[in-house]
Amino acid sequence: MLSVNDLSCHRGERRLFSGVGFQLKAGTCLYLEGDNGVGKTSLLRQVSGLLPVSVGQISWCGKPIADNEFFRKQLIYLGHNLAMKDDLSAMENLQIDAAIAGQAVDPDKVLSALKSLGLKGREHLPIRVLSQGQKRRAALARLLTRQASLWILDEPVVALDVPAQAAVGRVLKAHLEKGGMVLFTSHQPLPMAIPSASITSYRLQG
Amino acid sequence: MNPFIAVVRRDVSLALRRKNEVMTSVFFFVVVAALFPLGIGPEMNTLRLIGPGVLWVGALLASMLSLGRMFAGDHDDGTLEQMVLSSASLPSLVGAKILAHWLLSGLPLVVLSPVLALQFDLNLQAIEVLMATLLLGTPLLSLIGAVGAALTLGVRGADVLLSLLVLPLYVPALVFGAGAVQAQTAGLGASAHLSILAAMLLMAAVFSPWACASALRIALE
Amino acid sequence: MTPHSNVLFRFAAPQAFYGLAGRLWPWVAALATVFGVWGLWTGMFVAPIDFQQGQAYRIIFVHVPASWMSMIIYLAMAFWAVLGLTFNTRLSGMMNRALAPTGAMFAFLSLWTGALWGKPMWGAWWVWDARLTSELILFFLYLGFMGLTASIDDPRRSDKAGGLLALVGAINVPIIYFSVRWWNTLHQGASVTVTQGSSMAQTMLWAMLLMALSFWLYAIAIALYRIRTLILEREKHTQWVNAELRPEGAS
Amino acid sequence: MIWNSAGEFWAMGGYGLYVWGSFGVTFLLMGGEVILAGRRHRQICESLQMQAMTRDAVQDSAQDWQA
Repeated sequence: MLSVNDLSCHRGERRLFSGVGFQLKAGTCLYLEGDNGVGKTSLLRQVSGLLPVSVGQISWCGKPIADNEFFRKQLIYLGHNLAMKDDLSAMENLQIDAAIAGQAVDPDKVLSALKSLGLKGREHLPIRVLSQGQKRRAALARLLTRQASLWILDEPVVALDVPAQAAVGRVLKAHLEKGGMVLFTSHQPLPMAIPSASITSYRLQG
Repeated sequence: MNPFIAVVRRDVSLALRRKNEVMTSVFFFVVVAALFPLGIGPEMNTLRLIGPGVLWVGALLASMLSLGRMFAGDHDDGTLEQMVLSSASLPSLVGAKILAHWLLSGLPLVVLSPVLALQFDLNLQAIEVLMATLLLGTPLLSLIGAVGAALTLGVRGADVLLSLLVLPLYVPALVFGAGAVQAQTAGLGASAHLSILAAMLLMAAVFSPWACASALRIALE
Repeated sequence: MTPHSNVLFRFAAPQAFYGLAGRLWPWVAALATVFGVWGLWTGMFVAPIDFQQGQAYRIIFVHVPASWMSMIIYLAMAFWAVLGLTFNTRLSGMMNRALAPTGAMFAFLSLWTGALWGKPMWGAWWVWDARLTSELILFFLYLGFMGLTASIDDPRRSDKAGGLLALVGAINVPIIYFSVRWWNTLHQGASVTVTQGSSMAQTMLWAMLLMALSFWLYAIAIALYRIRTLILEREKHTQWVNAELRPEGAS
Repeated sequence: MIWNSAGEFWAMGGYGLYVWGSFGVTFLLMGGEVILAGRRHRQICESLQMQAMTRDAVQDSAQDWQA
């Protein structure tokens, strides 16, 4: 379980937000809303452990997330940068991605992950030749190739067409049904597939 | 796959797909070594004297050429974030990147050095010592340079700054590297120099990945 | 927590330190002037001529203290860097930024006066002596620190990166010095060893120590002064800075 | 006093250029550093005061407008 308590964030001399607190239980999803520049990305980076926290606490299963290897094992963070190498194929990228995360992955699993996001037949093309939406689909495929219970997704469906958004919705739904947790931001309408009972939204204000 | 090996393999295969990056440092090394005799004159005694120093300075600058790109690619496309968030330790992943950098821009120089040493009329023993010092010294250069590359990541004017930060720290490697060959030709034996180089390499191998990891975490803030 | 460390932590807060530095620096600067005048008087008017070097030896009254200060300031920066990286105190980074220009200046002065001393003594403006070479590298380390901290906009990031660099440099300085000495002894023929008047007259020693004390106090005073500017700049959005500046301004 | 005349003092036994070159540059740089630090401090103070005043003015005008 993830809990965030009285969190605030400063960038340079500017205060982005303060007093932010929420909890995320198994099988639930938190939809982070807020205007541009209010600090959604910074909040996600703080919760994932990329940005240091000076005021407030973030804990995973009761332990602070700083220097917490157990937490990092359970986390997938997907930000604006897709962490995909242009010169490598989607297949290679996903295998290396799992290896960097410290996990082993079966090639068949990668292929089926790419297939379920509609990239069948493009597994071995260099990422360079794919479209923006296809690149993002390939990057999202790591949700299926890696084992983690907490997904932190910054604008996951941006640049995706309607069928791909639906596919992402199905992926999120399956994850929640298995007891996973999702924390995400989006300016697009929510993927339909997620049952509304498991979604809470949190509005971030400056 | 072990994360360390995966990162080394990825960096090497990426570089081999774009061969120009590897070729740049090799070409630089060869050209610098060829330019010195043209600037100084063909007097063999002089060339024999300056040979080790020239080859070492050439190797040092050649391995520095590619330092700026060491972390920049991973920083730009977000892979660095994934490395920081990995459950594998960041210093070991950084160590893998440093090893890959050495394999791509240090090892080729070691292999090439005997050919270039012939241009300076170094004898066989001197060439052996030169290769040994470069074998110990170029990984040291990659380890030290990586700290500078990590500190200047995403900073304005990173290239100039990088050379300002890194070159002073290269001094000991240069002194003992070139000094070993000169000591060998002077008949003093190079074993003391080589052991000091090895000691510095060990020390850098322990501290540098750790310092790089801290610098990279700072760079991502 | 002991009361002693409480006091330390209280002054580690920028606001408290701003006041403390403001009260301290004029006194330190005054002391620096007093010792400077005293040292100059002793060095220029009391100390006798040196038998070997003639009047030119008087350069050591600025050369040696400047070299000492350039090294001491780097050590101080490494100390603040360790403190800053372990306890995450904001003041340490500012302290290092306040110290670095003065350290760089002293390193430059050490090189400049060393050259002016070397010309009449050894007949060359520059010799590749171990001490001079290490001083040159130290000067580059200062420039690197200043370059790095100046080119990172976010103050906290800049402080951390600078601290790490200062630490890496401090680990390397002894290795560099040792390597340059080794290199220097291997090439004996090419250089002249420096002897700093082993049998120095008592008054000469006094003059040098007084000048060193004066430079030390000067460095402290200018660092205290500069850190106040840095604190104002960093904390400009806080209440206390506004209150601090208000009495002179409007309303 | 070890000097017989002012001229002898300035000549420094023939090493005048070197000695005064060292002392001169040392005190020039130290003085320059002090002046630069002082100017920087004044600049910061002035710009911060200016910002505070414009902020006050904006607040005042906002109040006027509301009234």
